[in-house]
Amino acid sequence: MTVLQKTAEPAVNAETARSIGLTEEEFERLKKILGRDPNWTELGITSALWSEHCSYKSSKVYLKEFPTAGPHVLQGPGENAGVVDVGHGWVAVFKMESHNHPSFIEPYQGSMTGVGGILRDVFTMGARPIACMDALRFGEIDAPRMRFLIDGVVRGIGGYGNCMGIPTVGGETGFHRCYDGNILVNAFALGIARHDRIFHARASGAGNPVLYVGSRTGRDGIHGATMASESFDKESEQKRPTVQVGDPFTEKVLLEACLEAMRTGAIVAIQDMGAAGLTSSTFEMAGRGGTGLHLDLDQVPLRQPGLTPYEMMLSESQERMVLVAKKGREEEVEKVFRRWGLEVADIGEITTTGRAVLTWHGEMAADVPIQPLTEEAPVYRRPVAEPTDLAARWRAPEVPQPDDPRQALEELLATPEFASKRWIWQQYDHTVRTNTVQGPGGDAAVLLLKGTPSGLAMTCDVNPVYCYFDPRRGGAQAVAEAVRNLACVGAEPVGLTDCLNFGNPERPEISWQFREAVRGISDACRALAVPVISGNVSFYNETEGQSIYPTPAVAMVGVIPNLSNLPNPWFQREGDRIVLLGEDRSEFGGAAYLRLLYDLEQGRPPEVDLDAELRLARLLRGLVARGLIHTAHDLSEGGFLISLAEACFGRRTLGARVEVPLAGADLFSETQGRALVACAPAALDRVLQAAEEAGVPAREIGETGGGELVVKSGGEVLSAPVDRLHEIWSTALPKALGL
Amino acid sequence: MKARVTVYPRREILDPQGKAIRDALTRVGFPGVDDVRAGKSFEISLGTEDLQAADRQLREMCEKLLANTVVEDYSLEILGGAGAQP
Amino acid sequence: MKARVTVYPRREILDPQGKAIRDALTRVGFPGVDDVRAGKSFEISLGTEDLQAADRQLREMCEKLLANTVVEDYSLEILGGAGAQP
Amino acid sequence: MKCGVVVFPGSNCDHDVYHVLKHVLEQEVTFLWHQDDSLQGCELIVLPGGFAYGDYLRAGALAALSPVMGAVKRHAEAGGLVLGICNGFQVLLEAGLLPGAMRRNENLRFQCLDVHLRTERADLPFTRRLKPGQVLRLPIAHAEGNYEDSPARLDALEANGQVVFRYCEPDGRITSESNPNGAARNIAGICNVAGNVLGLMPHPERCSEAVLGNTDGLALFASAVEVGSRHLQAAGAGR
Ligand SMILES: Nc1ncnc2c1ncn2[C@@H]1O[C@H](COP(=O)(O)OP(=O)(O)O)[C@@H](O)[C@H]1O
Ligand SMILES: [Mg+2]
Repeated sequence: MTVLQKTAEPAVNAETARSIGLTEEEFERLKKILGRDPNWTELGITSALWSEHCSYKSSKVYLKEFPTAGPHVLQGPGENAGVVDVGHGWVAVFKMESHNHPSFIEPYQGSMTGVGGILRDVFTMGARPIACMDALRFGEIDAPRMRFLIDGVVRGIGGYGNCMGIPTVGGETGFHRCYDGNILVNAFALGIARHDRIFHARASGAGNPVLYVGSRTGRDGIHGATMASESFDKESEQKRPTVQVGDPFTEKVLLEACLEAMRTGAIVAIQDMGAAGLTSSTFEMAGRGGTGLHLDLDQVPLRQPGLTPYEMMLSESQERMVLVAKKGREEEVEKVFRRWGLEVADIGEITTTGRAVLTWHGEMAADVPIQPLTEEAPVYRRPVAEPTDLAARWRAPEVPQPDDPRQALEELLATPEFASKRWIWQQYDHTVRTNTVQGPGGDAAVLLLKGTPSGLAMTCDVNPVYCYFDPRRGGAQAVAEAVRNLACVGAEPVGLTDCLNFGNPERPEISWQFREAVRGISDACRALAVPVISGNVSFYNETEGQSIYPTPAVAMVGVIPNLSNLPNPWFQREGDRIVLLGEDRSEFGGAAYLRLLYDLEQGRPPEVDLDAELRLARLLRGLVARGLIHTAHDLSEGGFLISLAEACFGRRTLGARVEVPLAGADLFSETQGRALVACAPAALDRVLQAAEEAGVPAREIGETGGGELVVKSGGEVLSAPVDRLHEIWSTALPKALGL
Repeated sequence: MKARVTVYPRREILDPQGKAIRDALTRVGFPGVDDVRAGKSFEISLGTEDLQAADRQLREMCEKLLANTVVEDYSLEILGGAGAQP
Repeated sequence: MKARVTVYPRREILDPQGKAIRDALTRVGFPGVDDVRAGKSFEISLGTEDLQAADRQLREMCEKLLANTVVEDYSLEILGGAGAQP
Repeated sequence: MKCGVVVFPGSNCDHDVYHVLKHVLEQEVTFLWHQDDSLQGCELIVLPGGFAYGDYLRAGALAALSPVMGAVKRHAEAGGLVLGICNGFQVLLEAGLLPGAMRRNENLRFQCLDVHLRTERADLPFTRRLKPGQVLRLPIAHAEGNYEDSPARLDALEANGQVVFRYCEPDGRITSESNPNGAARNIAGICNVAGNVLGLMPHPERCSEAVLGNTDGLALFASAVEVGSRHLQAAGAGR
């Protein structure tokens, strides 16, 4: 068998293999699989498929620990996105994915194409996307380059979702110097579909045509998947031409055309071209289905002439899809795409050989077996080592008392970390599609499930400082906080997706962080009965050897059976009674109070009592279902006083007077498993009784009303006009950005 | 001194706007148009009359602000005293 | 034949983008800049080599599509055979 | 009343408008494809929000040239009702059905928030259910809503009573703080001289159901539907 090796292409040897990301052993493994030397195209294909990004080779062994089954799960990890039943014949399809490296190089296009990619993952499954969220991590905000990145990322996320007409209803934004050289941009998308209308990316049926639809293929983003699997250094600068440009308009048209084409019944399988473009899409489809594949590369629509097979197979041009149609019914499918002004090309067919055969200009451009490159890609159990200074990291911090709690509160509210994120989400269309009952700004976003009494709730959470000091606790805490946020709107969790952002897994400490974080997430998912249905791993988040803090972002989706009693995260009415739920302790490991006011990061993060979290979540859901509360807001970063202040910042600000057994620094303790609720005086007894029955400590601490926030603990602790606090909080972010 | 800075998406990079405009022109009756590239144009009044200084300043402006050199190329032009713009 | 069309907001109309750029330039250290106007530039490959025909076509494109003459002015330029863009 | 919602490639509020007309107001509604030049006998035509043709070049510019706009023009000239919302308003401007032009928001950013509108004309087919001076709260979501025209033409617009909505404070005062995008004279919505064509930047369809917490937008659709039904009754009675 002779395959084409063009003279203009680099010679194939261990060294050139390494230059595109394959290790020597991997190169040998490939030669063994082929029984000969690969040509350059085959080498490129393999390097992409075996990149960390596509193969999950360093993470696979741990990801297996996730609980992935549950009564609602229709599709767990392994497809483009996970699928859960949300009742009334509907399913929710969702996933989260990172676009960190591209966004650091070019924030606008990088974040745009991140949103574009995750949306394709969702609509490829046959679901109409109805919501997006974005989890962002930036470095110190005063650096000009960081401001440029923040501005570009926010514009990009908005630019894509706004044009597509999909509301961005929530997210989170954090700032820490560990992201100075490596920001994180994680995009989440959720779609809905009827139960029996789900599509898969599993090829079948010898002789069925392989169709290419969407934008033409250019030279953009060649080897993006490999780039996402490397750390940053000066060389990355030179890889700039790999930047991909997003075209949300084409994607919008592609979305409509795909959903319409799916209704013809003539589509067997469909897959978007994401990382590693044509390679991963066709190989993964065939790999899952156990089929072979013949591609005629002369048929691939090109944006400019002269692309080589290597370039065609590795280009990451955006807004493209591959689908397998039923033989003889191509016309029906093609007609739909043409009507929407999109190009369709018949680029090959499904075979039974189990091989991918690529022809070009009448010659063989590549001929490789599929499964050994996909399902049987290398898997590594990398060395793991606990950090040697763990005991020192866990030493309990010395906690200074604030001179003036009011001043401490005001200072915290003015940090980018706690400041209102309105400046960000006001640039996102969050009301399009007329489903948004509660948009950004609360604990969880709430969407209508039109035609039913129910709603969908979603939230995204993680505390990287906790994860750095104790990745297992940090992982569990992220899940627990997400459950709590959902419970505050009365939602029962049905599944989660994650985006695990870590440093270089070849370093034993990073692998340890990863293993522990996955364990923590798994512990909490088991205890709280939340299956993991999809996710994404992003390694090599390092610059010049400086790793980010482990950041396993978690996005969770829940169902609210009935929207008629939905509480608010803010105080609604004067004279409502405020009840604090959960147990107060003095816990400051990794706490924001120490970090932001005293520049001190120290100690083991707060304990996560999963049983207590479960009891609290059940209680909150019960209170919402019975319509007993007007307000529910959980306590998280910053503790009691921050949450209390936030609850005063509704569309109309409203004060509160409370008396608590907390004083000084303890007002900012980050003990988990707590929430604030407010109810009409007449409902107070029932709220307290429900708490007692649920086994959740509860005490009435005061009432809402007036224009002041007054906290007493024996004597007066602080008193501040709410409008002033609100002013500080709401203007801090644009101020910090120099706007 | 007045100058014009023109910024275009790099050749090898997708230009969705140019493509959309070309398609629209074809649709409304200009079938001969086979390529459109869409860029930005800035007319800048500089506080200097020194050609070299102007050139240096303009380049710096482009690198810093006017162009995103990751995805765009720029070109410079000094306009005749009166300003070439109609 | 290749042509360049440049479209600018009309003089009498406020140009928020130009103003924002001028402010930004001043902030990052170009105090001498006293006016910036932000416009659009299109490079168009026409299917004709006839100068007059090209001019007619371009004018029509501008009136119909490329410029909104309520708030914008346009100007035309035929580019040398090689295309003047770098 | 038979209503038509125009679908351009890139329209993304088409389903939202359809939903309000069909499920909230229980009217007959159909989608109209941008390449057709027939309106299928619809009496009310809505150009919905979105990014028609990607809004490349200028918002609404490419859409204004599509075949369906020829039919919409004829419909408008014959006195038929046309409502352009957000991107639909931009299309109406570009198509010359309404005067003026849109520029990018003054702060050059996409803005999604609730604004207040003062009703300047309550006698139009679209506003008859409102009271003069009535203040509405409606969401906006756009990057190009900065309405502009020459001072002389703006004066004419005012003199003709073509300004229908202005951005205002909750109590109805017209201030520059309440203007979210820099629009000339706080203009949020205008009509043609005859009053049968209305364009506005805010999205009434996003606040037309109690479950979304705000129903201030419903009056616009309900007014138009009421006018339409009277037409029908009148026509029926005449026969
Ligand atoms: N990047 C973002 N995009 C959209 N919404 C955001 C973003 N960042 C923060 N938000 C919103 O701001 C609110 C506060 O976020 P956060 O403090 O993380 O909430 P919580 O502590 O309840 O998890 C949330 O409603 C969230 O959706
Ligand atoms: Mg919360």
